[in-house]
Amino acid sequence: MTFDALLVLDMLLATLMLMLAIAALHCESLRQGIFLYIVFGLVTALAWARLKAPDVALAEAAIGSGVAGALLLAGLRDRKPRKQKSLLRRPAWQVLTVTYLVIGLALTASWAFLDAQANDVGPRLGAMVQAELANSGVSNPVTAVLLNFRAYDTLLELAVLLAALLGVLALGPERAAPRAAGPVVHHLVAWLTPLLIVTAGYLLWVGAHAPGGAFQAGALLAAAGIVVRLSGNPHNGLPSGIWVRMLAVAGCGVFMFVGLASMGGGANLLQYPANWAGTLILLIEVFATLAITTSLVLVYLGGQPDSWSSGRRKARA
Amino acid sequence: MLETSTLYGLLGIILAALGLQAAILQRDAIRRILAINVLGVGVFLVFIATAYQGADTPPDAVPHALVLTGIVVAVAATALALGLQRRLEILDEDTDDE
Amino acid sequence: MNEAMALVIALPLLGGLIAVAWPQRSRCIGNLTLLLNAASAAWLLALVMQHGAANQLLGGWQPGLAIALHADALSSSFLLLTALVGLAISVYATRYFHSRQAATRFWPLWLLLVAALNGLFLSADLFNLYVTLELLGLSAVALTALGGKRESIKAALRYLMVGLLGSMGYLGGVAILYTAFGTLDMQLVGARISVSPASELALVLMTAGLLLKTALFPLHFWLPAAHSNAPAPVSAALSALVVKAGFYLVLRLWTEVFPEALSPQGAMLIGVLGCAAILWGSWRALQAERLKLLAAYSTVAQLGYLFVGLALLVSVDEGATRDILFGAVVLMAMTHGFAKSSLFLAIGVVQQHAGHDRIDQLDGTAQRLPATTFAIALAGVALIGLPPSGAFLGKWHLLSTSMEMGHWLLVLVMGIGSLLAAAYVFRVLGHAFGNVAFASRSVNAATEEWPALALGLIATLILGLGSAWLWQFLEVVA
Amino acid sequence: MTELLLIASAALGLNLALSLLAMLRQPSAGDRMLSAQLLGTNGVGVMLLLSLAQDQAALLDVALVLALLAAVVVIAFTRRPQEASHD
Amino acid sequence: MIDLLSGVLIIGGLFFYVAGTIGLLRLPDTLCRLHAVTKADNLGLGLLAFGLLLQLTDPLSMLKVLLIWILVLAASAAGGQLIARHVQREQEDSS
Repeated sequence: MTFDALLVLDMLLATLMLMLAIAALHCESLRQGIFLYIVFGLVTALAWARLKAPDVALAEAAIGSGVAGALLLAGLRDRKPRKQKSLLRRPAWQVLTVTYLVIGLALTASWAFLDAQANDVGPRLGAMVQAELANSGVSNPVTAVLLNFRAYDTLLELAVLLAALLGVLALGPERAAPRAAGPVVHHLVAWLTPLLIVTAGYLLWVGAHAPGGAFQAGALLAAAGIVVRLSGNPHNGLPSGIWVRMLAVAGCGVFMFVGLASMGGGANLLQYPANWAGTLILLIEVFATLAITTSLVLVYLGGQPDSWSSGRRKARA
Repeated sequence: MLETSTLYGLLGIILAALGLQAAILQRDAIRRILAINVLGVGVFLVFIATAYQGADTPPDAVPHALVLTGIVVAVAATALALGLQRRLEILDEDTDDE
Repeated sequence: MNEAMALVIALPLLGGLIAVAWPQRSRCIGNLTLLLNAASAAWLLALVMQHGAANQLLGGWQPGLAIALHADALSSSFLLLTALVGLAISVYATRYFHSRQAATRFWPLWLLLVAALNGLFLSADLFNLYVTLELLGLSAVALTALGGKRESIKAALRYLMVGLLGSMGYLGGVAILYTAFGTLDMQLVGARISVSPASELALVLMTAGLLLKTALFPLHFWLPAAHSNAPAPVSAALSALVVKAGFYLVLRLWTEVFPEALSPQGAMLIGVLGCAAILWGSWRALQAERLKLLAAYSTVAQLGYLFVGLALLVSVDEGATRDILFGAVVLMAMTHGFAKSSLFLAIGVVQQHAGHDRIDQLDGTAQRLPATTFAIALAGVALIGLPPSGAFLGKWHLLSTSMEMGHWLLVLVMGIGSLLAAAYVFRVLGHAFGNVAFASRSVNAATEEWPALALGLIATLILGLGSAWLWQFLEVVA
Repeated sequence: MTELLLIASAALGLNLALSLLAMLRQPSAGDRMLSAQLLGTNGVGVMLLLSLAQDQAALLDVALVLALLAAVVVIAFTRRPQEASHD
Repeated sequence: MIDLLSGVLIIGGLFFYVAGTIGLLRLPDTLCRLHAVTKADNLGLGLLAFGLLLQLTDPLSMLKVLLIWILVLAASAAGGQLIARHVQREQEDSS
């Protein structure tokens, strides 16, 4: 009985995701498409929850659907009205060829996936994670993987975020801020912002033993910055000059520093001393959260704000 | 009976295919960004489906961590693409496209 | 050894971070970092030479759970290539970016790009490689966009989309592999792999994604625009290093992870595409009106040689012939890296002095910029594959193996490719040496000109003369 | 009880699909925002039910984040840029 | 007993959710829909939340559920006003 109810839910989620994806990618208006994509993110978060991946669901809700949605909406506003190039204006033969090729690829992939599933390899990495979890310094296995077992991935991921940030900053000045908002938005922002910040702090702290962590917390803090910006406030809650630049590199920098420092005494890169692991992970996560927040907020601005280069020059200008 | 992980894995493959098709065929940059993101979700779904080991066993944490990393990377790429698109929009103001 | 590997990864990354935080000093930081990076890459190479290949399990966890770094002859050779080319590009870039703003934008991204390359060459973990690929892709795109013109931004956007599709293809393959074999470590996957639909499809997806990033014909459509519209130092890095990263990965995957799953038809297909790339790229290079476009199409053609080499390599059984071919392919990749970066830097000098890079208006360049013209000539020698260069020996072995195996078509294609390359190189040189009555004084701007010259000399002389040593190194250590 | 929760969450999911259809039928800006809100509330409801059905307290946090981000998205939808808007 | 009560509450919540959606489908103009739909939805979530509260034992979780409900209430009140304002502005623009 239980299984059947679950199957109904599975089918519903699958149908919704497919319909939403098709609609988002092929509907007439781009605005509608972005809206549908945000809803697609919401349903995806439900699917992650259903598959017992609460960490991923949190990240999807906060980053994949929330921050990415805000980014896309801002990108849509940059759009000049004359350029609503509509979809699929390609010749029919192109559409058909590509579609058939992709269908062929998908069928092959399904066959290969079923074959892969049938291949019994015994215990996977998850079993190793469970076995070593006690030595990792945290009790949430996903955090253990992200910040200890596969910390190097996360280190480079912070560098990826930094590269995207630098790329956006190099493209010119930031977008104009929205005009000042009315009292309703101000009230909403006034209580939403602290709530976002508190929740972010909670997620950061809880990440050591339950779903949560630096990325989710950073995304929520960034959402707070974005909301403040949306209310028409020219400030985005970030410091200026050297401080904002330090914040942007802090995540990667502290991480690398800890990684190198732990090599003392002939250990490998990122091999934390066993009884310090928990503390070091928390330290890294705090700075990673700050860096993620800074990067996401700055990226949302769409270009380089005055506050990025040093404050003095701004006074001169 | 259809296994849960099989169901979601196949769903992921179909989503990836939808994203791929739209990424090739669509001409609009923002629409392409959406398509690549859908493609990404499809691939992530294959990972998470692989990690799922039934209702009673805890899932494999490694793919979860990989997908978290992937989500952040996808957002970074989306942001860069939107920034480039915005710059193009500004530069295009006087010249017509194509 | 652990320290050397950590240093190679940490140095450019830390340099990039400091350059972000302290933009006023980004030039010094950049040059210093690349200098130290060259030293540590040389150190790592020396260690590999002495002690053989080595693994490092990051975090000290057991194999499989930890991300493994792997340093062997192949990776340390590519690291040294990156370090030397990177150093020359840095010296050149110090003078190239005049405005302070452009400089502060260039250096951090450039250091992140070097960090990505170093990370990629050392990584032995399939998912970690995806992250390094994305870091490489995003920083390369951001650097391309520094050109600032509409064409640059447009090319950068297209480059980004193509790169993302490529890395998604790669990641899809990784997902299938993890489902089938339950691990991400390259060595472990290589040991567990069997001929099955899953591994075949993973091979196809990963290779296709990487070929898209490496721009093998017909997936090269994005390359000429991106490489020819970026600032000169960036073009050099893109053509010499970034596309090589994709090739390096295909080489590793095919020889170490997938040799079981590889079919002769697959190798054949890659060989045919490589031939098409040689012909098409050389032909378009001959027709190009701008120097940078010529260099970009020449990259398309040169990548063709590498993939022809790869196709031959995997169709030969283990043994002496295979080792020689392996060395030839690596030698050609490295020669092209040095030669193409030399060419792009020299073109940059010409462009800044003449104000354009139209080939038919280059007359008198040889008188005005003798050193740079010499660098172009040296790079040309390596691109054609004339005797003292490393490419000559590489091509020689490719040709002789093709003849032994009876692939006469390959011999023909490589012959035509070399003739076309000679034609486009001499077309440029012909114009450069063209006499003009009012030839102005000869310019001698050392920091601008010597990086290209040094790279050209490495490509033609050092790699040519030292190739025996490289073969030995690859054979003994690998 | 678990069955009830699962069936309820499936029903809510169906409701989500229906409100999506309603939105697609009337694509005026106001209705779109309205359904954004509605979809957010629906999603929060499903997440809460799943949390209890699968006995995963962490999903409550996800529901909380969803509720917060739904508010953010509604603001993002209603704000216009400084220059004349091009809707 | 508790199971029964919370079951009834949850089903009641579902009822209001569905009613809201039907309103969205059937009511004639945007402001009308806005009015009906936000009310019905909040009530739906409220009943659902109380149904769940009866099942929970952990005080922190109970607090979270309450917080979620209040949050959605407040957000939809403010959001409703924003949307109404937006609709008004659009009508002015078009007339």
